[in-house]
Amino acid sequence: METVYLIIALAPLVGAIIAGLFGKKIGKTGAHTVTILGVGLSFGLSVWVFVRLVFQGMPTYDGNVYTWMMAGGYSFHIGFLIDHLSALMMLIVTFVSLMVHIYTIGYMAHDEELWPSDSQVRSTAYQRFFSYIALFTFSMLMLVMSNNLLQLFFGWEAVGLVSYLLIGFYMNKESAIYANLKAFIVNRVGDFGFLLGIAALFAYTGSLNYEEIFSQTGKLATATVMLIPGQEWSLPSVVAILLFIGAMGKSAQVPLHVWLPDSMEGPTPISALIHAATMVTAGIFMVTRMSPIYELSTTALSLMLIIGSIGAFFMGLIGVVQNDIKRVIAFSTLSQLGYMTAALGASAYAAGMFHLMTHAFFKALLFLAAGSVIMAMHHEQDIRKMGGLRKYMPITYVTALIGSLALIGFPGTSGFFSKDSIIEAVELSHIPGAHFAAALLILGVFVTALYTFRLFFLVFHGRERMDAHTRAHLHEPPWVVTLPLTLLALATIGAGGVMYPLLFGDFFRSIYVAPDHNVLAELHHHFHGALAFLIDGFLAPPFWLSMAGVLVAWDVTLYRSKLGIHVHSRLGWVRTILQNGYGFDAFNDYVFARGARGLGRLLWKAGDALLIDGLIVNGTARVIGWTADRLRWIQTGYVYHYSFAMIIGLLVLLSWYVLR
Amino acid sequence: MALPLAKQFALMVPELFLLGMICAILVIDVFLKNSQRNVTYWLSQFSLLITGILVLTMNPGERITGFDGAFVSDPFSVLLKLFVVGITIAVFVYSRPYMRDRELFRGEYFVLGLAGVLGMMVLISAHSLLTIYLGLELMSLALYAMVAFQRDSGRASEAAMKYFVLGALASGLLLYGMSILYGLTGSLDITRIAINLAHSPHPEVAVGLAVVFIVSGVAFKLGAVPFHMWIPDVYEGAPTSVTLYMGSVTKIAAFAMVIRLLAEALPSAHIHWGGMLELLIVLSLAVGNVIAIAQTSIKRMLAYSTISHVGFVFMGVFAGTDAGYAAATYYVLVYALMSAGAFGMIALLSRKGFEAENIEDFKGLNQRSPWLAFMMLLIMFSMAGIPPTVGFYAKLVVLQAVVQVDQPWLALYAVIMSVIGAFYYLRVVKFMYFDKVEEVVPVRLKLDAGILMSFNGLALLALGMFPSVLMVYCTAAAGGL
Amino acid sequence: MSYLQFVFYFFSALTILSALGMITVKNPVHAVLFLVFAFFNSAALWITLRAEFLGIVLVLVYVGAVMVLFLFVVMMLDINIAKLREGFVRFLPLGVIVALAMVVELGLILGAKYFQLAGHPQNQSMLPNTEALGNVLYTQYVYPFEIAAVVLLVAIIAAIALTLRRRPDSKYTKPEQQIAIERNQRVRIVKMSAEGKSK
Amino acid sequence: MIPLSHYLIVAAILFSIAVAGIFINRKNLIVLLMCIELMLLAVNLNFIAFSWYLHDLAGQVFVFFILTVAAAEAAIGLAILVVLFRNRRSINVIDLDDMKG
Repeated sequence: METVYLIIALAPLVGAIIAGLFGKKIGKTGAHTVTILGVGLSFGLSVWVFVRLVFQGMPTYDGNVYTWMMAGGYSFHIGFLIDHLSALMMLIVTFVSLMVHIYTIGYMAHDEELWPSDSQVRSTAYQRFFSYIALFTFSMLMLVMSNNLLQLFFGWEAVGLVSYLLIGFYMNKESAIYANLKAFIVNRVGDFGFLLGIAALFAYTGSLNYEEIFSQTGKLATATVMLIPGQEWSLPSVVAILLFIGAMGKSAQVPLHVWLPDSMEGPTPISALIHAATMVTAGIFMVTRMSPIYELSTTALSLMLIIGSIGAFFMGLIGVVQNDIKRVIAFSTLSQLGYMTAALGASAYAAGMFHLMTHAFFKALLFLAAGSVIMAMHHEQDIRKMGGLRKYMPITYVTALIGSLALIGFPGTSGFFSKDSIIEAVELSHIPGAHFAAALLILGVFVTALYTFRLFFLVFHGRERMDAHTRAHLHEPPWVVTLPLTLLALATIGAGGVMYPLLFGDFFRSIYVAPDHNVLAELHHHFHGALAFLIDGFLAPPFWLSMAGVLVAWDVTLYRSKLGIHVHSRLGWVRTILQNGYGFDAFNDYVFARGARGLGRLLWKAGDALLIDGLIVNGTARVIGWTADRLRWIQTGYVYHYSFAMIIGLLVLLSWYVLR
Repeated sequence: MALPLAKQFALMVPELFLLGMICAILVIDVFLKNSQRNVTYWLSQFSLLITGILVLTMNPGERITGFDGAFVSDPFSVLLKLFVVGITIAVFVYSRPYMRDRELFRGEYFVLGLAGVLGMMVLISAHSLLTIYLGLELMSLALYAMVAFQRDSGRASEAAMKYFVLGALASGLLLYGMSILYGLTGSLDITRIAINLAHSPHPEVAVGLAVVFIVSGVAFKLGAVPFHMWIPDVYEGAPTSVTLYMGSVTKIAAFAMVIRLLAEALPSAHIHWGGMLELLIVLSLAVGNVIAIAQTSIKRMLAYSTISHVGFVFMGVFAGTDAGYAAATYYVLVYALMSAGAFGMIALLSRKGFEAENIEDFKGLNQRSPWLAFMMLLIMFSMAGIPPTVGFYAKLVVLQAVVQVDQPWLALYAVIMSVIGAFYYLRVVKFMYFDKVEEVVPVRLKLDAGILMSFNGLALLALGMFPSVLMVYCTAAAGGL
Repeated sequence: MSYLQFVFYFFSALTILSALGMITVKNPVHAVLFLVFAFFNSAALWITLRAEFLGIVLVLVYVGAVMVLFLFVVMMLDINIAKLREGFVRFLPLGVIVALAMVVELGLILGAKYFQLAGHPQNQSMLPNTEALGNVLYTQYVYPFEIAAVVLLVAIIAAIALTLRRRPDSKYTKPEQQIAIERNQRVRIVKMSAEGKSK
Repeated sequence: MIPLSHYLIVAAILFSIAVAGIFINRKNLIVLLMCIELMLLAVNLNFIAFSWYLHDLAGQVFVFFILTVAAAEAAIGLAILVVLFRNRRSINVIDLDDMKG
């Protein structure tokens, strides 16, 4: 089996290397063939592993394949832990990735047109893109298949790297470079916490292997750490919060969420794969993986609950006022990630993972549909300039409808099952902050429906607001685009009902939930089969709230489209606040960015002057540079000074160590 | 104990072979015309290659001493000899075009170079004070002559003179220490000295006296502050091909001397030399890293960087544990690789009538040759200790060894100093990648040198990713001391 | 004071004085001569320690060859002596202080009781010093002996490589060509009509 | 009898004189080379004295090799000196400052 796992992880890497290094030689067709073959192989094997593991009862695999280094009694390995959790993640990652690969053939076909004609990288942009997404798949697989924190961290950084490369894919666009930088810096903040958390765990348990760490939870539970003299803090809380800070960066939780909307600068398939379906859920996955640690700290759980629910509600609100099709979906992603985090906070890890899976399908679907629209609209992304596309793009229309229904949790779709179970789990939770969180999550349902269908109606229904030239060229994209849409739509409908059982029982054996936190078990008591759940769903408040949301959306966009303007003028300030994203960006700009820029300029000047002409102007570097210049004088060039230094050194050693 | 004489000679077959080849090359070279000098070159490379193979095949796999304890063959010596021979091959490859352009491509250069290698091998296998001294002198004499080899260069002869005077002074200090050690223990044999010091009481002060002089002597050869002053001047003044030679392989041999003298002969005096090394480490890290920042000549910059790396090597020795010796061995081997690459790059970029010795000469290297620029990037990253290059791992194991003997402050200090040091390495990278040159002179690169440089650079990356490949041998070497 | 003690102090004093002389005199030729003198005296000191062979080697080989080489170089290089001595006095105090500090520290250690071992050495072997050395040199110390040979070889190569200069413009005769000369290459018999007698 | 330490102290004095000579002398490189010879002489005296008082021949053997090496060293040192003089027309120590900093 070890070989199979290695093939799963390495097949995309091989594809990436071939496409990246020999892109010019093998051409476009060669590049996408080789990467799709690689990812396809991984997907096939992942399905096989999943089936063997889940349905045929193959035991969990936990083993090391290579000893990376042995140092001072500690050893660091590269190894795989393949249980239900990672098998599910592998399935999601390879499936969505495969869909995106196929889709990209169509989406990027005419990508050169977006590059300036004198750009050097223009000719290989297509191959480069395929190389990147295959590389991403490899990194993500390493992340989820890892059996230790070091390898997880490696994958974590590697997916981050690919993400930055892709956000800044159009390197001649200034906004892309800015977004790229923003994502980089914000993620560094998160990674810093993450690294500290790993280091703390390593310091206390002496290992980075999950198995070995979790075997010491008993010891960890009572351990305390003194960060500030006189203040003893519970070690599990410190570790859990530090690790969660890492998750906040990667999974874009408030307040480290600011990079995600801007990351939409990258090509749309990337938004689907990396910034919606897989990479951003790495934080959720990591917390789930570390559940035995999180269960030791109510503080950390409570924090996650509150941060998650705040994100779920307030980020959704921002989505209501966005006009860029991709940004609306991006804020929706933030909101949904909030739901997942809240589920984790309520100890409903399985529900979080379930929502992660369904979200991966329907959000990828929505993004790809949006991409299809963008393609048809000649890279116009403003929804106010769309409308009535239903006629021209029937397949996109139907699949987008399925995706939207799933997103708002319409009973029967996969989103319904996962989101409803999260809401109910949070309602049942006793962790501090649960009531607050539950209220926000339920209100969030209304907001979700509002922004989703506002987008949907504006794009596909109503008056055709595009110019004549665009309208003349509107058509359904080629099959490489519609095939992934269809497949994802099928997954979106089917996944909910089929996979529902994984919520309960011991599907995720590696997840540990403390008995008094186990809300899902409680939920299980109320559960009488999927059908009953479905019927209940029609009667529950979330359904009515979402229907109200759809109605309002219909009302303001189609029925009384003037009303929108009216409301805008009355409640302009609300809109301003929302459009500015509660001022997070402005705040960051003023405090961090400007402060950091100031600091950066200081260091830059020092560094630059030092780097460029060897003279030092500013800051610490100046002191060092000054010292360096002074110390240089010692080196006079005279032999007698040199020998004098040697003899003085000798005398000092002699006097100090011998005659003391 | 005493092996038959034939078996004793069998231990040193590689050295004997090399000596035979030196004599043969010396004679053959006389009959060659200037245009046939390549024959000498290939003969030298062939000798080194066979010597390396002999070292491998004659490896006893255990610790055996011969010639009344004057010669030892152990895993440590085999590992170090292999690196010395291998890196010397690379050094000769890198320096061939450079020497040819400057009319230095003469038989004596290779004879002296090979004699130096012989000296290093003797030094690495030395197991008595006498053979340590003779090996050291054999190596140093060849080096003095090589530095002065560019006879019409004032700077080269100035560098040679400085090196010679200070080197002889250091030899004198070392000898004085050896004489005191001999007086205390009544033996020249390393093992007997160690046993004698450990088992019969000796006045602390007298042992300390011997240790001070010995530490001064070895500190000079490696180049630790305040015995470092020769390094920048000699590195700068010597022809780059010689700097390349003395900057890489001789450090390995000098390190072997440190291990033989301090770790093997004087383990019981660790209390003395530990403290002294600490002082040298603190000074070396500071002086090396700080002064390097103010340099404009890349040869001088690398010379100061050598000093700071020596600080790290000494940190491993300072720990005084097997893990520490293994870490120091690892570090010095990696350092030799890096420094061969860095100086080799300078030699390769130089042309007839042009020395690429200023940092500015690396401007826009990425435009001229992206691949070489990438190799230099790897080398600079490795020297700065940036993961995933091996330099990072080398620093890590050394720091770990120091932390394990309860010296976290020293480790912290070293980390801060290497952060300062990262500055000037990255400056080179900045010049290569972000500065543009008006006229792009393409780099003329021989195939063999190009392949070897790629191998050299990629080895730093590969070792960084799979550090245990080499660490295993270092641990075995340190365990077999 | 016994005879041996007298010899010891006499030669020690002379050695030290000539060493001091060496580093202080102006003329480098004098300095070399002072060093030669120091070598002679220390050879005598070595003989008081029954190291006759080394003492004689020091005089014969070292003084006879190496010091003569020094003298040769000093005289070969045309050095302006007067210029060489400027600024000497300025640095003397520092040198004296450091040297004194070193002597005191070394003396404190060496003069203390640690190195008082075997106050009455007896002549352990009946073999003459030369024979005893010869016995071990080619047996026990054959390995170092070989290395020393290589060291000398390297020194020869280095010295020649550094200093040998082939002058392209130097003129010299080739004896083999001189011998192998044929008559007709050197003498040409020219027939010419006799000149008319002047009137 | 003369105590061992007397010999050692004489050697120490010679050694110190040689060391002082190296950095007092700022003008003449040849004197530097001679100081090195003097230093080796001091070391040799040490070895011979120890050899005698320890009844061990190893010290004398060591001296034998030091003399050999010192001769070789002197030859190379003088060769470098000659090369330097040809390039610079000077053996003044102070003139040796092309490289510094």
